[in-house]
Amino acid sequence: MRRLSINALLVTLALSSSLALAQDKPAELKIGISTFTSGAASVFGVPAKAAAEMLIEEMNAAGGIGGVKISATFIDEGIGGDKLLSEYRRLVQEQGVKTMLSAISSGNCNIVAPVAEDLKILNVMWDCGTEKVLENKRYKYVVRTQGNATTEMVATVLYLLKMKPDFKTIAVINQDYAWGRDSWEIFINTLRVFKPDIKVVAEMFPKLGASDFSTEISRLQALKPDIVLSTSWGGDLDTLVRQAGQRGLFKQGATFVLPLLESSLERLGDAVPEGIIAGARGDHYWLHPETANDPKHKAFIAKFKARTGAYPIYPTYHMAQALVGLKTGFEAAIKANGGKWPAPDQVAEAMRKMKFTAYGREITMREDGQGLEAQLLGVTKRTPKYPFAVLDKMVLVPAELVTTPVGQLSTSWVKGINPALAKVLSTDQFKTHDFK
Amino acid sequence: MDASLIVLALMDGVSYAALLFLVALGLTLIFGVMRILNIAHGSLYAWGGYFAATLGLAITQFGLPAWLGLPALFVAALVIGGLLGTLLEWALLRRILDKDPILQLLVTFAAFMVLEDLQRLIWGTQPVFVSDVVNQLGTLQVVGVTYTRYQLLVLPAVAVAAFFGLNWFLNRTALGRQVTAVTHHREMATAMGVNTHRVMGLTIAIGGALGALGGALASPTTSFTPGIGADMMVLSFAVVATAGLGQIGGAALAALMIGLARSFAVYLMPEVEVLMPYLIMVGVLLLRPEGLFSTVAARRI
Amino acid sequence: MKTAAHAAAHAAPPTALLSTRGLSLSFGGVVAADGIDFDLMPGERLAVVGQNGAGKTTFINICTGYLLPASGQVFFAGNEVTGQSPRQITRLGVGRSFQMPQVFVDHTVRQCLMLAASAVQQRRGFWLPLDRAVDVHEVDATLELLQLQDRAGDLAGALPEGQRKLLDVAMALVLRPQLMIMDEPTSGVSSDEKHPLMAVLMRALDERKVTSIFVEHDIDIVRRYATRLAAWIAGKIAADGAPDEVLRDPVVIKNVIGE
Amino acid sequence: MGSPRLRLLVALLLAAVLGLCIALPWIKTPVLLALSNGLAVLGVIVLIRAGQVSFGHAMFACLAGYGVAFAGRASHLDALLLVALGSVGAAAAGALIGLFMVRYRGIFFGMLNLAFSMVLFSVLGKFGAITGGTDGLRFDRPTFAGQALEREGFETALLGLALLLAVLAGLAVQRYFGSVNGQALAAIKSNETRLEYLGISAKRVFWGGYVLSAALCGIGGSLFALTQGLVTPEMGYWVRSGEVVFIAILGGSGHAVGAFVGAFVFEFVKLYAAALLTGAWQLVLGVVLIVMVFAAPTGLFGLVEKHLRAKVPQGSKP
Repeated sequence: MRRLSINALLVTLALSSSLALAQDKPAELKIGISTFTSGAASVFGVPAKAAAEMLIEEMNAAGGIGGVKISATFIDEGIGGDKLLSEYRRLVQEQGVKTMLSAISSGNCNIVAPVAEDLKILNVMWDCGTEKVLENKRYKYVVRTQGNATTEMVATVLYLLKMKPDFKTIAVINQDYAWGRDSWEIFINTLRVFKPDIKVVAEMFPKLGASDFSTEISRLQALKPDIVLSTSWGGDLDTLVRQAGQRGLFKQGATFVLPLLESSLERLGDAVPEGIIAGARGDHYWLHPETANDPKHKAFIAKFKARTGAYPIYPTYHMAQALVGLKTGFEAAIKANGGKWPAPDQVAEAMRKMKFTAYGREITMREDGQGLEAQLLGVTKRTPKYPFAVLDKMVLVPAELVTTPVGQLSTSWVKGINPALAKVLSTDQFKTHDFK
Repeated sequence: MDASLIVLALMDGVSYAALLFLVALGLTLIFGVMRILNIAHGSLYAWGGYFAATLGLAITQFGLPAWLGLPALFVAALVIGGLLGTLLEWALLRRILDKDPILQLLVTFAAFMVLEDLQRLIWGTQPVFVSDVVNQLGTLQVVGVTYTRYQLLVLPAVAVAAFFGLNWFLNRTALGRQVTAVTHHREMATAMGVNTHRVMGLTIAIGGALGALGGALASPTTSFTPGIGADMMVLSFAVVATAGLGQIGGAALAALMIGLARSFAVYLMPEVEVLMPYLIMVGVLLLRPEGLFSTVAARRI
Repeated sequence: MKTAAHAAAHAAPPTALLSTRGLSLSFGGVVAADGIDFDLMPGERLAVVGQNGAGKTTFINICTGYLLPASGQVFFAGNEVTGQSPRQITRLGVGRSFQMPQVFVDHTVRQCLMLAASAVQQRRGFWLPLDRAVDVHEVDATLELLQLQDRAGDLAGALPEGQRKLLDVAMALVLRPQLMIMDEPTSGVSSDEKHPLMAVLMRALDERKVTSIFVEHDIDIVRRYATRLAAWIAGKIAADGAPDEVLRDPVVIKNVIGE
Repeated sequence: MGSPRLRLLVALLLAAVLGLCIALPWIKTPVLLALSNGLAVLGVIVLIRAGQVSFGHAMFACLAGYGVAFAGRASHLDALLLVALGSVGAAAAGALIGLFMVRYRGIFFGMLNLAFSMVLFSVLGKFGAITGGTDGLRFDRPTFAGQALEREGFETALLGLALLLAVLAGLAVQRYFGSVNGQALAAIKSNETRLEYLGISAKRVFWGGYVLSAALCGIGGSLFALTQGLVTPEMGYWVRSGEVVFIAILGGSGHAVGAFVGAFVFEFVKLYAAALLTGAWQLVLGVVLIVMVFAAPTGLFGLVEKHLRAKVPQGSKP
């Protein structure tokens, strides 16, 4: 007992910068951000980090959040889940950070979410897709400011059905890890609702980071499926697309569905042919049909390009959503708290009720902490304007249609989707925006 | 699985085995001479690939003739492999020859970690990839399936050339014989007046270049990302161990076994594809503790 | 004087401690053992001479189970031991020392002996520290017998060659063997050390009543210590008998002593 | 275990660790991870005694971890039971795999271990239905000695357990090194031929050492799993095994204490390297290791040891 009191004392000393008592505002708002700066996923982590630094500068220049400047500390998710956990706790219990943006990797989200709950600090899951984390357990302190795997996959299925209504066979080639496996499960279960007689001719799961898809490609050429799905990302996706291109796989008439292609388009340059169905993991794209000309967005794109030499990709937008969401949530909480600085649970509470807008349509948060974010999909198109493919025939699939309702499990929900939903494909909810 | 699929599996297996063999060849050669299993060899593969890509980009940027692409790959391999290899040998390996084998392994492991980060600092984290070479060479049809000439002709050709070239060098040339002598019995070779340091320097340069060549030849078809070295490392371990350390012919066969097993697995039971190299390695080692081709020499007492 | 051919007629005499019948083994083209028939009686002290490559060590390696003969049999104390492992043969009571001493270079001299002793002595629990798991008196006795007591605390690896040879024998002697086979116990030792070294070894063997075989090049030592001498030529026993007789044999003089 | 000064040092270290954990609650996690790592390192040190290094020993930590996770999910056992279960499981696996391993030495020993661990790694990742795939298995915080505790309390209890186990394991290993089998194990490194010519079965001795090392890795893995409440195939990846050997050399393989000294240094160097120069921590570790091998091949503990040994009793060798 005595130990505990000493303990408590030291904690409060350590945390004096932002006291647990929700009274006077702290000197600065310390936030911790976990992102990949090493390993294959740094493809996403590094641009997102750049975006975070950029946006935090802007926000601070504009007076920060509720008049408090933000100071961010970054953790490398590449050091592995266990070290991440240590570092995470160090930030919270030593540095007195009470707001964490974590993580990119779904595996890491699974690690940190329960810890945040135990430490009673706010954790914004800013990029990870796994729907399970919020469906299997109800959290008080954990929210997600973007869609999840279910939203992404169901939306992709609907878009596919709109673009290519009749097909009989499908083959999948996904990375062999949780995302690759889960996304396929959601995708095929959803597809079976609309096409009960769909034939899966090949399920291939080359290992994460595989460097040679030659055999898989040969097999696809031999099988000649109507649809080829791959939810791969990063170097794996690049390699797959390039090898497929070199082997003439794209010319064989199969429709490719690559839900994460948006993040590779600029890198892949002319290796991407026209006519591939591509996703953006949410409602954002630097040529967004509705916000591309919005000055705020334009400024963001220009600044980001100047800073990193590349156009923003989805992780940078997810980072933006997390930060904007955080700001909106804090301000709402401060208001609700009668102008006083809010405690993490108050912010988390506010974030569950808020609506906010980053660089796409408005995002609505649900009471389970899940964000309802529309899904942008399109078909690749080559244009003289850019040395790489862009998205055409873009559709913004409303999240409400394709997200598992609160309290239900995606695995069972997708199987129960009403086939009548296919009707919306022709409504103007599914209006296509051409590339201009 | 009908005949045509078997043909396909063979094609893919062989072209994959070719790359694997080149990397493993370097590893096993270096082990033969230095008795050190160089874990940093994986980084040589990665660096070779990255540097080749850099050269490829340069060629397009400075509008140099496109046919330079293919030779550039070899240049890249020689430069990186030679330089990095020699640097490794000079800075580390030659200084740990008489150390405990465990420490030797650890030092190369450390070198691997260092190179891994340096590579990220130099080439960043975005996937790197230059494929003009492949596109120039064009494609050909096999049982109705398109293959690139590059993977079907160039890769195996290079592997075979490397194999025979190295054998010729080791058995026919004076310098090569010295290398062989050191491989068989370092002390005796030194006693016979072979300049062991020179031989080692040479070997690791060649071995390194082979590792880098594997990477360079992979770069036109593979996106290079951080961490790509570690995977190739374990795979070439598997090849070398299966073959028996220092066994060049063995490495060729082991690489083929693993390459084919892998490609057939993709057709027959994709789930075990990743397992194949290790299953083969375990299986072989359980039956032949020293690998396929080396024999247990009874200790002279 | 009996010859190999002559001996072949008889079966192994029941009283023999070590016998071989028709031992043959060759490496590639080199014949290292060529149908060796051989009997060693208890109490004998046999010296083995022969030029390098004559097959002396191969013979020892076969008898102690390190090598498997292509054909032929080995008997120890009346039982066939052909093809048994060194471990099994050692347990039957055959001690061995090596041309290159096989000691535990990272252990102290005393630890080496205690470890050896632990192999034959009843253990009182595997968790016991080495020095409490073995009969220390036995160890110390053996140390003194081979005059190593002053080096007890040193690392075996740090010993000079002569003492390392002694330790090599000591480790085998602690096992209380009936037969001790020593492969060139005085090789690698300066000539003026040879005699004292042999003196210590032989006294030790006498004290423990151990029958012995030792390979030796130095004819003086052979004359001084051997009760019987066998001369190896090209995997055969060319001559075998009383040292003086064998040393007078012209074949031996020509091929072994080389004058 | 060694000289009175050494005992004093260990006591001081323990006190320091406890003090830190009371002062800075966040430190419990890294300390727990360091301790569980240290136990695994202890296992590897046992094999290094025999001159053998395994590049797959993380597999035993991994097996134990999954054992804990499965048991924890299926039947809500007590943390203490889970640790016991995981460790026994790992030991059993070690006993089985050891039957093959005793025939191998040097590189091939390392390689075969590597191969086994990679098979396990891939299988765990593949068959997601049972193993939870690469996301691994999460399990709820179990009771500790019958008490249902919050994270803080649970970690404190776990920390106590880990410290206790670490000390016991350290003592046990030192005792083992001094024992007949331990000395025979060390003899495998210097001269297996002589062992055979003493009538001692090198294989049996080595098997014993292998099982012990697997068990130690098992204890470490179980604690690791309980600390995270999650197990992933990564626990068994070959780089992990490499790290463990790395730590053994860093801390010094001559003495059990070295394992834990190394584990702590490693944990915190990696933590701060990752925090301060994001994306270059591998470089730092690599350089550290190279410097160690050349400057202090006996490891950190080797540096202090000579000052500690005021006449160390027989058995524990330099």
